[in-house]
Parts: sequence; structure tokens; C-alpha cells
Amino acid sequence: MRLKHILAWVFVILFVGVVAYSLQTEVPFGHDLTKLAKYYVDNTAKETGIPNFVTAIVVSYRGFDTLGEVTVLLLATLGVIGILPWEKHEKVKKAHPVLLWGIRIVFPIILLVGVYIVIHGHLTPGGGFQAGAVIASAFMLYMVSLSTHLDLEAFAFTESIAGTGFALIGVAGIFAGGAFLYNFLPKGNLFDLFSGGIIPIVYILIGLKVSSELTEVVSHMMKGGAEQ
Amino acid sequence: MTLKLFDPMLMIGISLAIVFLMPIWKALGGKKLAWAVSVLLYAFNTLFMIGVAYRATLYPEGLIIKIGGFKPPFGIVLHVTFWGAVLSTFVWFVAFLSIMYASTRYDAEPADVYYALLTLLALGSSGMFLTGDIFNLFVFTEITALAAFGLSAFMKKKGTAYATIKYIIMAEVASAFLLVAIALLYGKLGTLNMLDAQQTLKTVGMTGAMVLSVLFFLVGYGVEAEIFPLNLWAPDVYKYVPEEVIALFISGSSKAAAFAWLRMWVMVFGVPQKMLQTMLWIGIVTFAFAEVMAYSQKSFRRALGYASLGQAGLVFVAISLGSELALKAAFLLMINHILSEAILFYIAGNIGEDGAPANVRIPLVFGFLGAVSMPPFIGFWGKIFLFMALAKAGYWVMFVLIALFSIVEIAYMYKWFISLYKGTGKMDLVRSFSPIMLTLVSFAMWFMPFVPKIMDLLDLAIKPFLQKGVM
Amino acid sequence: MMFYIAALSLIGIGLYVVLTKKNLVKVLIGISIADSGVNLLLISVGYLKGGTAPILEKGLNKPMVDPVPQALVLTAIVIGVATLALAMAVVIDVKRHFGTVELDKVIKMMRGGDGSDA
Amino acid sequence: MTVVNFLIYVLMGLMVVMAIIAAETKNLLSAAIFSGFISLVVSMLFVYLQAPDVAMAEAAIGAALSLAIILFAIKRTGEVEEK
Repeated sequence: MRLKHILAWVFVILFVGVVAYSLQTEVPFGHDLTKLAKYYVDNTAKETGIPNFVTAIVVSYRGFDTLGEVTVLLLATLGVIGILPWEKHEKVKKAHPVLLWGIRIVFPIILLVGVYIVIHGHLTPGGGFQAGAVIASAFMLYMVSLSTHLDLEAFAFTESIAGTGFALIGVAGIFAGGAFLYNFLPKGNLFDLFSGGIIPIVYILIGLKVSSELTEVVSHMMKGGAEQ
Repeated sequence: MTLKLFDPMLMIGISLAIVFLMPIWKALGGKKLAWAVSVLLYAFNTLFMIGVAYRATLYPEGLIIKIGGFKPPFGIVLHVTFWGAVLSTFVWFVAFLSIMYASTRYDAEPADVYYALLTLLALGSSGMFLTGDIFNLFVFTEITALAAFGLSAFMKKKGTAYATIKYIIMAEVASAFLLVAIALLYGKLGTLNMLDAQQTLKTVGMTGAMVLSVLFFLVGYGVEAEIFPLNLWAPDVYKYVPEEVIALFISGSSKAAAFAWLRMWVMVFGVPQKMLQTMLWIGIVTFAFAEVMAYSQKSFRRALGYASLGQAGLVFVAISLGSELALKAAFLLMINHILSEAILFYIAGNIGEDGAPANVRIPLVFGFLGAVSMPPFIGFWGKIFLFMALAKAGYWVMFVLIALFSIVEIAYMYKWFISLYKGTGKMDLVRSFSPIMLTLVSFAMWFMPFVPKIMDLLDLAIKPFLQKGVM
Repeated sequence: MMFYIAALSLIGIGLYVVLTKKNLVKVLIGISIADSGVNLLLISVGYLKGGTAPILEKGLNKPMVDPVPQALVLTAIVIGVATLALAMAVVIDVKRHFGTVELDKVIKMMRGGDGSDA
Repeated sequence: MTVVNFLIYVLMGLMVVMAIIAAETKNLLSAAIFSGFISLVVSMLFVYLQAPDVAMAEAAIGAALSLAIILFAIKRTGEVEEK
């Protein structure tokens, strides 16, 4: 071990010790709820009309963060496309029959799971991001096992429409209720599938956007920029 | 009533919708349409932000825009002050000039992606200037950072790949630190709203966890605000990345990070006195290191890169001092830096076989004068204010050090100026539009402190701070 | 307490990798480990002893854990994977130009006058 | 200390050990796999900390997709760390 490594370890141990100590003394593990948390726990169901508070915060209270977050994903996609452009299409290899049949059975099931997760995002754990990742992994499985390519333009259009929909719902809120992302639809009954106003719609748009963006990223990572 | 229309969220929402539609623009009209849409958007946003800046002056604590209609601190708010709105206007203005400049750049492919990245860099930094929520600030920081990575690596050259990967690693570590800082702050104060955090912190005081939080925020924003030793990525990026992108880095991501630090340090933490000395010294070291390094550079763009780090150091000193005079200085130095360095980078990108272009000599002179904070440039007032602030606070050692290294700066800038002024090259007519426009703006800015009515602008920028400690 | 230490250890080990390793892929793996640690830290800060998940259930009324850090971490996870993808794309670009992903070798090649304004 | 608590501590210890192995191994492939495992363990800890939403996201994104991205990158840049 060289001196540099030892110094690095010392630094790391100091970092862990100091931060853990000050956290434990000032914000003990399992401490009482903060002011913000208390408010959310008491009022979320009333104000947004959905039982999953995390979804309520992600889509409604902090919906703007989420808009920024899908923008970050878009940026990753743009960056990967810019750095690893996809120039030539390779010939599709003939896949092994076991893989072929396997993927035909598994692929729709994974897709279905993804769709279920996003539609129930405001009632049960899960939502747009989780579903987006699940759907993207289904497509990734498809590409890996059949070593084929998907029509990325279709994904780009899906993503573009979904993202624009999200942003425009936000802008519509300015005119409908005086605030960006204002929930201008009726909230319905708690625990119903059709409830929460714009929240399920926005989460489905997020799911579409995230899934197509992640698929694009992964396929460019696989093959993009190979021939130069 | 009509003023209500100047809602910055409208600007952000529409810009995002237009960026998201980029594949559609491309399908409809190719990259020409993508370019045209972006130019229109930037011009519109520049004008719109002027309106927002005017609207912000009507509110003594800054204009608070609730998002989603929830009352703060429970929903996200934008907290628009005059200062932030002015810097945001400059971002869109420089973005407009950059994309005009980029219209002659044919090697940036795929072009629609390039324009989308430029838009998002401007949008991300604009969001950092406007937001009033600590986690939202983090999200915008990441938007800015990823757009910067993408643009920085976009040319797919040897130099850009090398410069970008260093930048990415540093910025990624910084973002992890930012999240730890947010965890500490949220755990202790139980809020993410800046104004609310400021109020809560007054009752809690600067405990150990808060000191750690400040330090981690410093690391988090220091990379993009170019604070020593977190700025080592910058000279390479400034050397290899296209000049129109660099102009946007200087006005966008670097200023936005400095402004974020201003918001955290002055507004949320209220300039904790026991850490003041350390911060000042970090700024001084940044300045001194940058000027010494710049002196020994053989490439003009690298020298400019280091000079830009030096300016960032000065801005950091001014912000950290956090008194009225110092903040005025920071405001002027930021604008000065945006204008002068952008002019010089636009010109530096066109130095060819025959040396510097001869048809943009006046902008060249202006750029150099601005880079050393000399009249007719507002940076002159900025530096005067900074010296006054340091003298008033009794930091004489720092006063002398800054004066000393300013002389170093003037020395090497003079050297470069002499060698560049002799150039007989020629700059593309479309390209020369950008530095000429910036020169006009900076000339107009010089008169700012002379006209009483306009001098008030400076007071407007500082007023929210004096009244409520709000930036 | 143990959760804090575990989360911070992950961050620390990630930092260690960044500080000492030269292989760019390895450095990014380190950053992704640190990201996991940061997420764990944020969730631990919001934990309430004896709380349940912040999802309302019919006829159940128990104290809940803090939902805010969970929302923040959802955002942070997605941002993490986005930056990781972009960084990996740049690493692949580095490999294409330099034929290696060892940072010290890359620096040596750049210093060797090899990468003037190429 | 209940059984669950004990298991959680074991998991955390395992996680840190895996992180150290991932940091020190020369084989990038195994480092990547270990980082995927760490994400998986972290997502289990999220379940214990009553964060099912985040656990799902971490398992789907942190463990699966990040790992896939790292593996694609390793496939294209080489498996062994030189020093």
C-alpha cells in the first residue's frame, strides 16, 4: 500500500466518523417527523386525493422537480446520442430458437407488469419511474437476446410527445388555476383508480417518457458510435 | 394586471415544451427549423426575462411564484429577485448570440441535439437563478451539469473527450456531496424552502451539522463555480470546447453556481462569521493560483481559461464577504466577467494563420479592458467596490494580495493584447455579430453608475438583502 | 446509527475509489456505489421509529415515516442513472481516441504533445 | 435484538464488505457485479426502512439498468484494470 492509499483511507474514515457523529447527535436515527413531514402526513390525502403520499409529493407538491428530472434523463439521452451516434445498421443475426420463444413469452409479461405499476402508481408503491425502468428493461432484454435493433425514432417521438404533454399540462395550470402544474381536474374519491386529478395522467406520461428515454440510452450504449 | 403575465414558469414551461418537441421540429423542417425555433425561443426569453426582472423590482422581498398552488414551504416556489432575473436575462442573451454564432458551425452533428443541449444549458442555469427551493436548485444544477457534459464532449475530439471526463468525475463527486449537504440540512431544519430555512436556522444556530452542510455545499457548487482546488477541470475544457459553448459556460453554469453559493451562504446561512476567514482565503488562493498559472500559459485560450478562474475567485471573495458593498461588487463583477470573457472567447475561436481577426479590433480592445476591469467597463466599479469592502472590513492583507495579483493579470493580458492586436486575420461576418453585440451592451453598461435613475438598478439588486437578508 | 454508518461507509468507499483509482470505468463504478450510499443516507434521515410506509390504507391509522426524503431519493436515483449513462458514453469516446481508459496514460498522451488541438 | 434486526445488520456488513471488494478487485466485471449487488442490498434496506417506492426504483434502476449500462461500457472498453 502506498502513502496515497493510506491517506485516502484516513480521509474516508474521518469523513464517515465526523458526519455520522454529527448526524447522530443532531438528527438521531428514527427521530420525530419534521415540520414538512407532519404537514404532508396530515394533509396529503385531503389536498391531492390520493393515498400514496410519495407519489403525491413526487407528482404534485414537488412536481416541478420531477419535470426537471425527466429533463435530466432527456439530457442523458441527448448526450449519449450526441457522443455515440448511431450510424450504420448492422445485419440482424438469427437468434437461437430457445431465446426466440423465451422472449416471446417473457416480453409481454414484463410489459404488462410495467403497465400495471404505472397505472396504479397513485394507489400502490411504484409509478412512472419504476414502470419506465421495467419497460425499458423489457426492451433491453429484447434487444440483447435477439441481438436486433428497435426503431429508435418511434421512441424519440413517444418521449417527445409525453414530455411536451407534461410541460403543457403544467402551463395549462397557469391559466386554469394561476400556478404551474396546478391540479385543475376533479380529484375523485380516495382509493379509486380514477382519482387524483392530473396526478395519474402525469405519472403515465412520466412512465412513457422514462421508458422510451432509458431504452434509447441503453441501445445507444450497446451499439452507438461503433463504426468510426 | 398585464404584469402578471410575466410569470417565469411560463418561460420555463414553454422552453421545455419546445425542447421536448425537438425530434418533431427536425422531422418537419430539418435542422434549419430546429435552429430557427431555438433562435426565436432565445430572443423571446431574453425579452421575457427583462419583463420578469422589472416585475421583480416591485416586490421588496423578491417575487415568490408558487408552483402547483401549494403554500410555501410545502410546495416548490420560485424566488425571483432582481439580481437573479438580470443574470438570467444575460444567460438567454448570450445563448442567443451563441446560437447565431453556431449557425456557421457545420461540424456539430446531430445539429438538433446540439441546439437542444444549448437550450437546456441556458434553461438549467436560468432555473438556478430563479428557484427558491434547495432541492429544486439541486435538480437544476444537475440539468446544467449534464447539458454542460453533453456540450463539452459533443465534438468527439481527443481533447474534448479528455477534458470532459475529468469534468464529469469532479462534478459527479460534487453532486454526491450536495445530496449529503441536503440530507444534513433537511434532517436538522426540516424544510427545503430557502426562506423558511433561513428563518429556522436563526433559532437553531450554526451547529456542527450545519457547518458540515455549508462545507458540503461549498464542495458541491465549487466545482462549477470554479473554486480552487475544484477547478482543475476548467482550463482543459476552456481550451478544447467550441467557443460559443464556452461563452455559455461562463454566463450560464459558472455564474449560476456562484449565484447558488450566494443564495446558500448569504441568504440561508446568513454569512456565518466563524467560517468567513476560511472562505475569503479560499477565494484569494483561487485568484492568486489562476493568475500565476495564466501568466505562464503559451496558448491564448488556456490563458483565458485561467483568467476566467481568477475572475471566479474574485466573485467568490466578494460573495463570501457578504456585506453591502461586497455584494454590489459581486453583482458588477459577475456581469463584467460574462461580457468581457464572452467577447474574448468569441474572438479567440477565430484566431487563424494570420493571427487575430482585424475586423473586430474594437471588440478586442473592449474585451481586454473588461478582462482587467478597466474603464470603460463596469468591472472597474466592481473592483473599486470590492477594495472598499475589504478595507471597510479591515482585511488589509487580502486587499494587498488582490491588488498585487491584479497587476500580474494586467501584465499578461497586456502581453497577449500586443500580440493579438497585430493580427491581420478576418472574422466571418455572421460570427462577428456576437462580439460586436456584446461590446455594444458592455459600452451601454458602463454608463449605468453615472445616470442616477439607472444607478438605482444596483440598489435594486441589493435592496432585498438589506431589508430581509434575501438574495 | 448503524444505517448512518453503513450509508456513509458506502459514500466513503466510493470517494476512496475516485481518489486512488486510475481506471475510468472503475471510478464511475465507485461513484455509483457512492450514489447508493447517498440514497440510503437520505432515506435513513427520514426514518421514524415504528412508522409504516407512507401509503394510506383503508382502516389503518399508524404513524408514517417521512415521505419527503423518499420523493427526493426517487429523483436522485433517476438523476444518478442518467449521469452514469452519459459518463460511460464519454468513457467509450475516450477509449476510441486513446485506446485506453487508464486516466494516467491518457494524461501522459495529452501532455506528450500528441493532442495539440486535435 | 430481534431476528430481523440481526439480519439487517448482517446485510449492512455484507454490503460494506462487498463495496470494499468492488473497490479493490482488478477485474472490472466483478466490480460491476458487486456494485449491482450493493444496489440490491440497499433496496432491501429500503424495504426495512418503509420505503417501498424507492426500493422498487432502486432495484429496477439502480441494480438492473445501471448494471447493464456499466456492463455495456465494460464490454466496449476492456475488462481488466491495469494498476
